[in-house]
Amino acid sequence: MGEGWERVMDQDTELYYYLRLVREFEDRVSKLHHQGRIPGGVYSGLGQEAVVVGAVYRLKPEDFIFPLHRDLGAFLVKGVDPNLLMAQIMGKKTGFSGGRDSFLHAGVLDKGVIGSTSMLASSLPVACGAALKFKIKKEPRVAVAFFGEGASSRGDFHEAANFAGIHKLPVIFVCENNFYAFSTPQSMQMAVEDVADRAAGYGFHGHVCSGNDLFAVMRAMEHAVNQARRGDGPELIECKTYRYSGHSEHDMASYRTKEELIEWESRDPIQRYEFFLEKKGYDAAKIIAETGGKVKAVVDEAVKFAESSPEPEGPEAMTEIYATPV
Amino acid sequence: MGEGWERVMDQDTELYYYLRLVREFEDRVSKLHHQGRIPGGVYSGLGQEAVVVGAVYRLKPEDFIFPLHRDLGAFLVKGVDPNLLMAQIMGKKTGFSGGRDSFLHAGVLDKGVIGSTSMLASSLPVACGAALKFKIKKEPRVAVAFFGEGASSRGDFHEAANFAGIHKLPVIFVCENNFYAFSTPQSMQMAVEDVADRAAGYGFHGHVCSGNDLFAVMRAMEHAVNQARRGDGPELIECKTYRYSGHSEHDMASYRTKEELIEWESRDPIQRYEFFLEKKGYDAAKIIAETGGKVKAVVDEAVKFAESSPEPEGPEAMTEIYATPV
Amino acid sequence: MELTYIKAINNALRQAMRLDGDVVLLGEDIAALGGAFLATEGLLEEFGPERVIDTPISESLINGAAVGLAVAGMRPVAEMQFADFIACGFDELVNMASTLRYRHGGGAKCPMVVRCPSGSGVRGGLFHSQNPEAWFARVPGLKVVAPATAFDAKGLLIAAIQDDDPVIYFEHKFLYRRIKEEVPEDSYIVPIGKAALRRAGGDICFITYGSALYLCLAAAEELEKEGVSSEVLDLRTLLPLDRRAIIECAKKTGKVLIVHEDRVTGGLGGEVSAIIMENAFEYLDAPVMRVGAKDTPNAFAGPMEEYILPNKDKVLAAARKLAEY
Amino acid sequence: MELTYIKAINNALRQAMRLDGDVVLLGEDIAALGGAFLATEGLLEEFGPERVIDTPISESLINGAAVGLAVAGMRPVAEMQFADFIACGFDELVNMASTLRYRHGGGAKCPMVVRCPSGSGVRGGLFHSQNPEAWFARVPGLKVVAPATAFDAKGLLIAAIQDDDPVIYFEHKFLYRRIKEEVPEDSYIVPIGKAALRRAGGDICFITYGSALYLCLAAAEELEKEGVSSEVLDLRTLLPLDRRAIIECAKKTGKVLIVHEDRVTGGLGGEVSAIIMENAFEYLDAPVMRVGAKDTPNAFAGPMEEYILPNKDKVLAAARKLAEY
Ligand SMILES: Cc1ncc(C[n+]2csc(CCOP(=O)(O)OP(=O)(O)O)c2C)c(N)n1
Ligand SMILES: Cc1ncc(C[n+]2csc(CCOP(=O)(O)OP(=O)(O)O)c2C)c(N)n1
Ligand SMILES: [Mg+2]
Ligand SMILES: [Mg+2]
Repeated sequence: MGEGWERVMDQDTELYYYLRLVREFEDRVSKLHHQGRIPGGVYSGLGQEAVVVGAVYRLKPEDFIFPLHRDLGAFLVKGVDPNLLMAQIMGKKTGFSGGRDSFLHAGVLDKGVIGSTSMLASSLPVACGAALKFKIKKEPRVAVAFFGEGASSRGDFHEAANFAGIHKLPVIFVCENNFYAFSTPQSMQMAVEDVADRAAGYGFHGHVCSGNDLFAVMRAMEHAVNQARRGDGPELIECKTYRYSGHSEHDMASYRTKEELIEWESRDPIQRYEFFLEKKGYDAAKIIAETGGKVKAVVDEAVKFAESSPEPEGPEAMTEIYATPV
Repeated sequence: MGEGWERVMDQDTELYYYLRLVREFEDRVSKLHHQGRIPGGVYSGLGQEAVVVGAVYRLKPEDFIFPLHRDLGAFLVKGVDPNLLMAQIMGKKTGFSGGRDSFLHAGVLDKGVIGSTSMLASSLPVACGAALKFKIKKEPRVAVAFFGEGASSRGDFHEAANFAGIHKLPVIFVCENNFYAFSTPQSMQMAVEDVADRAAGYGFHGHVCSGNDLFAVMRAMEHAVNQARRGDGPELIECKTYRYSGHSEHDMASYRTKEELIEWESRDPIQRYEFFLEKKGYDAAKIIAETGGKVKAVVDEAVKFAESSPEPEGPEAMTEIYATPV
Repeated sequence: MELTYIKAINNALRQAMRLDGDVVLLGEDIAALGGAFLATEGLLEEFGPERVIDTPISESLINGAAVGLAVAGMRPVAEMQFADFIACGFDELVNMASTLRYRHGGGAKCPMVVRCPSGSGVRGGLFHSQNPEAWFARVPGLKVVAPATAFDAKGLLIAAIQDDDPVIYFEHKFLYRRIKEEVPEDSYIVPIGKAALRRAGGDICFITYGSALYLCLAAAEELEKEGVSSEVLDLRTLLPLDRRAIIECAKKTGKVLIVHEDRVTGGLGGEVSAIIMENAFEYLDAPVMRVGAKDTPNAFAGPMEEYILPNKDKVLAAARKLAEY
Repeated sequence: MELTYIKAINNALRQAMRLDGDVVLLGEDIAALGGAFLATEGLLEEFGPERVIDTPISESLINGAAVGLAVAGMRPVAEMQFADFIACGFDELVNMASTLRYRHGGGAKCPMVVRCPSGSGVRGGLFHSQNPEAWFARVPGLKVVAPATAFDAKGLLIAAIQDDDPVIYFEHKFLYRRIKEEVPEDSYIVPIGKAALRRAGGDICFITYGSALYLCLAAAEELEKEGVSSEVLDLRTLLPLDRRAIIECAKKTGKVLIVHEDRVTGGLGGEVSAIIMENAFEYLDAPVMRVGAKDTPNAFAGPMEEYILPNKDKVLAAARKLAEY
């Protein structure tokens, strides 16, 4: 989170904290959904934690992020209050949208989190607009837009990337390539292996990295963010990763093999990070246990807050449609 | 035009005939527009004749083409009756759309010419659909879609190219890069030099050639068409060319320099072809003179036909909205 | 056989594909998965990947390719995964498909269907609840249908597939598994352009379509007990409207309540009201009234969605007002 | 100073940009060229390329980037080169811009304007003649305006730019250089949401907007000679409608003729008619009638366009029928 964030832990343990927090939060959301305590659609990002943590961790509060449906973790790392996030997901009055929309379509402007619509990739042009503002006003800020390899098929990806290239906008396109879009495998989504290959056609660099390797994502982001802040334009970072769950909580994911899942589970980003802590000489067992307790407490608290929050009143649906109603 | 076309001339002179016919036709349309004898918008393709002649000449009658606003010549080379084309442009009852729409939005299905809308690049998905039909039905036909470098910025280009790549569709994307989209120079349209570079991101080949060199266009097309008919998928052919006139007949093109125009006029595709005829040992002067007479006669006749054709009746506007009105 | 609404759609697709080898399906996740709602379940297995085609996430491509397939001689049925996403493929429908025949002076046709799972009441929030039919029901060259029963779901879909014009087919998610009825096994057609009188009565008339039909039927039953006899007209086709049936209804009862789930402002109700105004003014004993969703996005939270959407009580309250007028 | 409609737009942009450094323009060919209709002529020279931004041919990007600029604190004014092309950037307006504030629970705003040169009567054919306002005038979260005079063109544009919500601004191509009037040099506002009574009278009332205003005014003058006194209400804002003014008009005259250039079916007239039905039924001496374009694409050929579009004679014929009712 960089400046403005109360740094109670050193970076190595803080990163671990976020990885675990995101996983705990995702996991809990899934469970609550299955128990009927969260309504609407839920899209688990379990297994993809290193992407959102790595992409957001070093951003500044004034930077903008544009998360999509599987980027719950991005909200948390950007400093959004877990209580409010859980309330948003439950459609409570205390959520960012006050119950007006579900799950992750809401945003929190003062944390630099801009909400999306469901229409995949439609937030990429919006991210370009924000980045254009940063450029016009000579502010050293960046806009970071997330999207899946499936969303990359939409025309909006193309129009946004093209525009970003022309104006060398301070925008970073983070593609979470988890090889499936709902049931559709990548081979039916595109005829190439790497979405990143498309960046060349827009006049900027496309970088491929392991999305299950936190350091790989962070290094790629560091390079891209510095370049963007310098005014040297956009970058596309493609993070190869995998979602452990189905597309949504309703999806049994029968279109993929158990072997494939196991292969990816053995590349788990959190376990990998735990090896790192160990190799670096930390008392890993202790950190793991302590962090586990901490994130559980945070998520317990969030659930408590959200569940005890009131539902919005029906007529509130008629408010905040306009900033200046006629 | 290949089979089905009455080949009254040998190929060398026939190609010359088409180049001249397109130029004469374009030229006349501009003149008639300035005289107020053609209403609506007119977009001259003067200077770009080698692209449409080269791209269409060897296609078969059953192949489909998808021309855009500057591709008047494509209609002629695909075998559309010049009289009817002129009537279409004048909005007469005898035009393909019977006066319903202007200029080049109309199509002639039995000649394999599918009309576009004004919305640039929106015909590329349609071309993919037609190509998909050819593939499903195992017909050795191709769909050839034209678009400018400006149109390549639209999302539809991306969605179409991506789909064509996945399914290895028999579609050929012919990009007429004339360096301007209305007043917008290529550098403000994209951050790359060649639109063709984008093809790699869709899993097929992008080829750049001189659009003022008829043989270069034909050779590129021959390769792409053969590949497509074999089932080996799409290709993007980018033809670098230049329009001599403004964007439309209303546009003085003050955004470009006289020097640039002269440079391109000195690369004139027709003069270049006349050198070829000479080098090959033809009696070029004779062919030039005879062809000039022929095309003038054809266009004179087209103008006569169109001008003597009736205007549609008002109430005809209410017909052909539906194939099966309720 | 007894079929749910969604199974009737599935059955219609199967029958149409069996009857005509030129019918092909395209959309996101429709092949192996059978679609997000299983509307195309089992069709890949029966007809193979050349006729049940998974597409990338490219709504404009889907709709545009359907036009291309159609003009080349096929009968494509495209699916929007949710009706809401039709906004991403809007141009290909309102400009390309709708004018294809017109631009070709009648020399080409565009027989295609776009299936759109639409509607609220399923806690879908802003972008999985929309009723976008009014955007299309004003575009000449398109036809728009919205079946409310399983029988119509099948018959209108087959009619749409066999029709030579582009048809936007709005199927209602709320009805998918909630209604079930006897549906003929064989292929049959419900004609495009014809409304259905679901109930005859003399005092007031409900004009409705889609899931709102059931609110009207429930209200009509309640009113019956109160001694008010009501008629319920299910429009079924939204473009072109069955003007004759609408006008007849209005003339007969003199009191019309239009009910749809779509928002009131800019919804189809305004058009229907104006048609009655222009053609049955002298017969009206009370103003034509409209009940529909409130003029706000389709909010997510339970109390909000309830507040926004029409329901039996809201319909009944308006109907009573009308009856007493 | 005396300004044409298009010069009034140009002047409004200039004044708004002078007053507020956060106002930026984006669109195709708007910088060096000054736009296809010269609406932005001279603005590049005065404000530089960082505030007058030429875009690629990417309508979705244009509208989406406007949202991004707005949420980041700017006041973008986007231009569609022709209103017809708005279909290519539809989703970013009806889904993204319209719900931005709502999705952020009021914690963000989206002050942006999309200028759309719209309208027929200029031999534009199917795709350079459209009146797409009704697509947007049903989307909560958007505001929609359509000025008919040079004075309003300026005042409504400045109001739209200063408004904190997304405003779709339909300017009529036919009026660009055909009307001219005294327009104040300084910045001023025509309030969004307020209709204007262009003429007062007691026998019948025209409700209209955009270029059709002039047909109504001409018809009203003619009727005057025939002893019929008529009122002309120019809506100016199409979402939200000035319901009070509409209802008042209807109550006062009892006879309303709605006139717009857009097609009748699914046009705004239906909504206006229904509002009157619901709120002034008892006052009506005749059915509210509608005159608009025929239900067909905007055909190109002269006799066709003439046949399709409303004109003074068609308006007059309907008005006489209404007056005699
Ligand atoms: C424009 C649009 N079309 C379809 C959908 C339905 N949909 C929601 S998520 C999804 C798959 C997305 O795949 P991808 O972009 O790879 O992201 P992932 O879910 O794999 O993280 C689809 C098809 C949508 N939300 N928006
Ligand atoms: C979607 C869309 N946006 C804008 C326009 C307006 N327009 C017509 S032609 C043109 C320039 C096209 O440039 P290019 O594609 O390079 O083709 P060229 O005219 O150079 O042949 C523009 C902006 C349009 N027709 N369609
Ligand atoms: Mg994916
Ligand atoms: Mg060009």
